[in-house]
Amino acid sequence: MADTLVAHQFDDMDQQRDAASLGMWIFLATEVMFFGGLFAAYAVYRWSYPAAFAEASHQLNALLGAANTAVLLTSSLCMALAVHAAQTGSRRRLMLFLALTMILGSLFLVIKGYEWSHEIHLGLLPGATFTYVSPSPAFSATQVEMYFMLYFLMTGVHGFHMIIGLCLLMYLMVQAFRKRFTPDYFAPVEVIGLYWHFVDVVWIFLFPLLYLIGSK
Amino acid sequence: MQSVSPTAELPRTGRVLNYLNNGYTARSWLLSTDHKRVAILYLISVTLFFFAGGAAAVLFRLELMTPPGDLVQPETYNKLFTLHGIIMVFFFLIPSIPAVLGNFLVPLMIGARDLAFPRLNLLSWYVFIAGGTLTMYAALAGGVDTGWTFYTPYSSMFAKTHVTAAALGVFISGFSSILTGLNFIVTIHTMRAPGLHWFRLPLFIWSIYATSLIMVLGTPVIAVTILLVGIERIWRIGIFDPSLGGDPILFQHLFWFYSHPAVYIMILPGMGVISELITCFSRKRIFGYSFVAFASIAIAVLGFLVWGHHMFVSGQSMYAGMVFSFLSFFVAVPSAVKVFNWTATLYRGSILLQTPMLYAMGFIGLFTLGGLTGLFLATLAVDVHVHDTYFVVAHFHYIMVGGMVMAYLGGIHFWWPKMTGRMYPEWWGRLSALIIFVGFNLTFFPQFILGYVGMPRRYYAYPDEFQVLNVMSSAGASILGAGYLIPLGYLLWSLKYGKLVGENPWGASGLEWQTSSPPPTENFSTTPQVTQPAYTYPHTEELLLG
Amino acid sequence: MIFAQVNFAPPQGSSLAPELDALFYYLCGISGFFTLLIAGFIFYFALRYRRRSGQEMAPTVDGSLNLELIWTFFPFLIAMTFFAWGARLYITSSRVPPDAMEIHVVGKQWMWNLQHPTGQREINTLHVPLGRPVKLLMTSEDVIHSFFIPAFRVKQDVLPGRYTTLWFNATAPGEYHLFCAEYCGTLHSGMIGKVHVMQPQDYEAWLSGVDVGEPPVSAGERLFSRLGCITCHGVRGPTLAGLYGSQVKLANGQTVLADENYIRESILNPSAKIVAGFQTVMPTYRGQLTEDQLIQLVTFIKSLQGARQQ
Amino acid sequence: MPQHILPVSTYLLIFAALLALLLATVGAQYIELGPYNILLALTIAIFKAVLVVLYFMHVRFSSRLTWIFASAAFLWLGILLTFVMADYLMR
Ligand code: HEA
Ligand code: HEA
Ligand code: HEC
Ligand code: CUA
Ligand SMILES: [Cu+2]
Repeated sequence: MADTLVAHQFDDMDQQRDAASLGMWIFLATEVMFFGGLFAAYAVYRWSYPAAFAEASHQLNALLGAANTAVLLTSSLCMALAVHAAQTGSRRRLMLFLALTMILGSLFLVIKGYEWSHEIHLGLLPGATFTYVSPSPAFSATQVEMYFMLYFLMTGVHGFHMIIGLCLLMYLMVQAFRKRFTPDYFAPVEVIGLYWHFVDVVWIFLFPLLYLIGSK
Repeated sequence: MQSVSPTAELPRTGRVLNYLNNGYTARSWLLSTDHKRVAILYLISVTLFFFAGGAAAVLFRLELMTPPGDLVQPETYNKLFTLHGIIMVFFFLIPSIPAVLGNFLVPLMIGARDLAFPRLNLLSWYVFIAGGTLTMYAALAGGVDTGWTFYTPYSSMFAKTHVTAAALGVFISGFSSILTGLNFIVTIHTMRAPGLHWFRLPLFIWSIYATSLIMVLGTPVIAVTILLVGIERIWRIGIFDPSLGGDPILFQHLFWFYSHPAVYIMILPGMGVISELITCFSRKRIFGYSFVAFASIAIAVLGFLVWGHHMFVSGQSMYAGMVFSFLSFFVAVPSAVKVFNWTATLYRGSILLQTPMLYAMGFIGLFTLGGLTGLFLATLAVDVHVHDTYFVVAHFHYIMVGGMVMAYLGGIHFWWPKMTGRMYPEWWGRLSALIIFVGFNLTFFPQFILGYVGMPRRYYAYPDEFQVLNVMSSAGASILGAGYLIPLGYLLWSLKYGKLVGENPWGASGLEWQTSSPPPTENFSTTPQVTQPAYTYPHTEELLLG
Repeated sequence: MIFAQVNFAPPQGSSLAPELDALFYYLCGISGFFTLLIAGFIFYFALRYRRRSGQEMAPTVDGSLNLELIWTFFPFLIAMTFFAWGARLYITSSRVPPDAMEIHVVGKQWMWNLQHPTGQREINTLHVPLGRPVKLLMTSEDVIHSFFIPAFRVKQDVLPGRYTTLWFNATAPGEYHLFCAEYCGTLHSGMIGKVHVMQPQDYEAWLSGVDVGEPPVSAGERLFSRLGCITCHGVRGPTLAGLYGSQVKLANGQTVLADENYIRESILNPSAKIVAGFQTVMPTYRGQLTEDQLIQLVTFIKSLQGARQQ
Repeated sequence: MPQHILPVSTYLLIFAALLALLLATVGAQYIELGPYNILLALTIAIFKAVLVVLYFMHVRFSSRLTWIFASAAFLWLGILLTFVMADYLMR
């Protein structure tokens, strides 16, 4: 049975597993650099427009941001436990934790979506819909718009990754349901788990950078 | 052609199943996950792109025959060199050796049945084609006129051409590059044949590995950068345009963070090919194997620390300029190490001047000159004068055309018998190598002088005193163009009429020569065992140097 | 002979040119040496050791640590001489002499607007006196351009939203090319002009023959009162006398040099750097001033002499 | 590759640490540290990320190769940010 799971180019299961996990790590390295470009832009403009960035960040709801961080951290825990369940061959726990991970992931997106709609409602979405007027002569609305463009882009790209992650989890769920995973073969769970944690790590940085500029 | 192979034997006349005759339908090609078939798909596509880019060059070299702009409109001229640059860089040179020879050879050279992720490999070709199609659409629907560098705010706020589509094309093709690089790294790490440890690998594998590192770590940055340009362009939200609060220099940083390392994507694979050619045609081990191997890694890593040398006059901080200049000279050292080791490999070799070897020798000379003029540019005060002049144009064509394209052609000739089972006509091969060498130098050497005298690049009209050198350059370009058409002709001819060859017509070492030509779909009937270092040829004596 | 009309080097028109050429020829020499060395060896080996029979074998030469060290170290050393020499010249060519005469340059698609300190304006031509350092204070109204005078061996990108500077000391009278070197759109290659280097007395004569516009300083002074700057500065805002070239203490504890870009930023983006001891009350003037007016304001503020008090 | 199975308690411990650090991040906002606020916030974030990477992602128990690629990613990010910011800080 193990043989059918090894693709023709590989010699054995171990080689295949190593390849999958290394492949995911390299992919995550590319992801780091992808977000890296955005972080560089963020660094430059935050340094150039400190006042505008602080002011803009106060428009966000830091409490929701913090709550969302907790949600995501918990989902990461669940993912880790799902991998643990796969390792120990407990299919029911695997499915349970996958489900919990997905629920928490979706909850994150719901909260984020609520925040977004609120911010859009306040006229903070850059472009034609941007209606923010600078309250102080000291900085311009353009600079605040710059912040929000980075904000929407970074959280948007992050959210996009979450959605992909949810699809992947869904796939795992189906596979687990079909009893595809055994303590000898669960590389997909592990590899997708890596991806999920990575998305969590990105948020760990986004939260203080976007929500917590300047002290309260 | 004298018989060069001690082991050459004609294949049995009965039909042996190989990757080429294993199915003839379009489907068997377009949905094949066989790395060798994917390589052929890439071969065909990059060849098309090369001639498209070359055709643009032919047109603008014609325009540059006379000082005033009289052949095309200025806007057309700008679209031509932009198209030329974009196609040649993103759709020809970056995929050339990695995606064609790399795809074909990496599994063969390491004794594997395929790449680690064959389906991903096929996907990367489709992604590449999607990006290429979009870019060609942008070109045909009206063109792009930003230069291949897409500098902001011109590209994001001012250009009225199809920037978004072209940029999106480049963005998409970037993912193809990432997937290819990822696949190679994983394959090289996990799928080497038993006994094939790192220091027994062919140097081509080392260079492909180094290239893949750059692809994986650099390409994502250009992807976001292009994304940001697109956003600024479509929604007019400030990111790089100063009138919206942005900073155009940031764009240049992000762009060159990728694009300088990318120039090493465009040379390292060539260096790998040269190491193979030099050793095979002097029937000798490479001189200083580990130095050549580590030089590739050093170039890849150091290459990430020097991007600011494209920005000496851009308005970046003077101190940043000095740091970048200083670090640029560090990259020169591993490059020099390679050149010297290749030369030393020839010493007391058993040298045969077949076509691939001619290309290899051409490569070394032209790369040296191109690289050394790179040092002119890395020298701060000198770059202030020659930046954005034809001196720069000459520099990079020496490396990219004189270096990489030569290496690519050398590699194609060298592995042609392996890929097709047939030999190209040697006499024609040497002739065209010679024509290309002469045409190349006539095209681009005058440009060094033009640049030093002060002719800016991307000029469609120029003062009269620059004409003589420009005419020489255009004349050279037509010789060069003809030189490229000859191999196209005879290689196609050889598909049907070329002499059939055995496993190893060159008497080369390396696992790829131990399987039949063309190789069977599964590459090897039994997984090879490796017991010797790379380039082990039968030899006369041990010779010790200092 | 056709080559009689080819220039192999640009004319030497500035004090920098001979120095730069010396460096350039040094680089050519080293490069020529290495290229010929490598090419020579390749040809020699290729002929000397060419394969004479199909069975011929070569000896094994694995490498040599000594040789590797030699050809790692010496190229590095040579490269460092390139760096040192190039950096030295670069630093001198970046330091503007304090007594330089200042000419303002505003680039836009596809022309150069220049203004002399005494108010004369020119388009795509630049008249300068011989033997006197000239500083160009440059900015762009749209995209990036680059001011390039090959005969002077100087080039500097001209950016929107910022000032860049460039200086030279012309040493030979004559007429030289002026090019835009950064691609800026359709007529990039048409954004060219001439630099006329004149004897000082000819330059004076030329100046007096041209329609004198209002000198930037006085235009700036009028703007200063018309825009209401005058109502604050000295009252709620810092006095600006002696500001230019001084070190300004900021509210966040850092100090910055008050150069043209600082003054420009203070007007367009006052919150970026708050002067220590003041509030962020100054309004931004972004979008209300043309590049010309900004330059006039900056020039006026620079002209305010006096002891800096902060 | 040998399997390394962590006990569930480790995961819970790490999770608790992560939540504590989250509280620390939020709490640090109420201390006035001027420019050091951001440094503090980033340091805490790095701690959190390291915990996730080492334990949830098992890097602590993985092959050297995984270590190399995981750290290379952050090293390269560091190169990008350092050199870009260096230009702005030195202008
Ligand atoms: C394959 C492509 C490739 C490669 C490999 C290189 C290699 C190098 N490049 Fe080049 N470069 C380009 C492609 C490439 N370049 C392109 C496309 C541009 C223009 C982009 C644009 O604006 O459109 C450019 C522009 C460019 C610039 C900016 C010019 C400007 O716009 O003003 C600079 C500046 O430093 C530079 C430097 C270098 C250096 C130092 C190397 C080094 O890596 C070279 C090292 C090699 C050697 C040094 C030769 C071997 C050495 C010896 C034989 C021994 C002797 C050695 C010593 C004495 C040290 N390049
Ligand atoms: C891989 C990279 C690569 C390659 C292979 C080439 C190949 C060539 N390049 Fe390229 N070039 C670049 C990369 C490359 N270039 C880049 C990146 C730029 C900068 C662009 C920018 O500024 O944005 C540039 C810019 C550039 C310029 C400067 C334009 C300007 O600044 O105004 C010039 C000028 O001579 C030039 C010439 C040539 C020539 C003559 C060839 C020749 O080698 C081409 C030879 C090939 C052929 C001639 C094709 C043969 C086909 C036929 C003969 C069929 C002809 C068919 C018809 C005419 C219908 N190139
Ligand atoms: C409402 C009052 C006000 C007006 C009007 C005003 N300024 Fe200011 N300006 C200030 C204050 C307060 C500061 C110090 C705080 C700061 O740096 O923002 C300042 C700082 C400056 C500085 C930096 C000075 C330094 O010492 O470093 C410059 C230059 C300047 N202003 C120029 C101008 C110009 C030019 C105008 C008109 C176009 C103008 N200001 C209009 C209040 C004003
Ligand atoms: Cu202005 Cu080019
Ligand atoms: Cu470079």
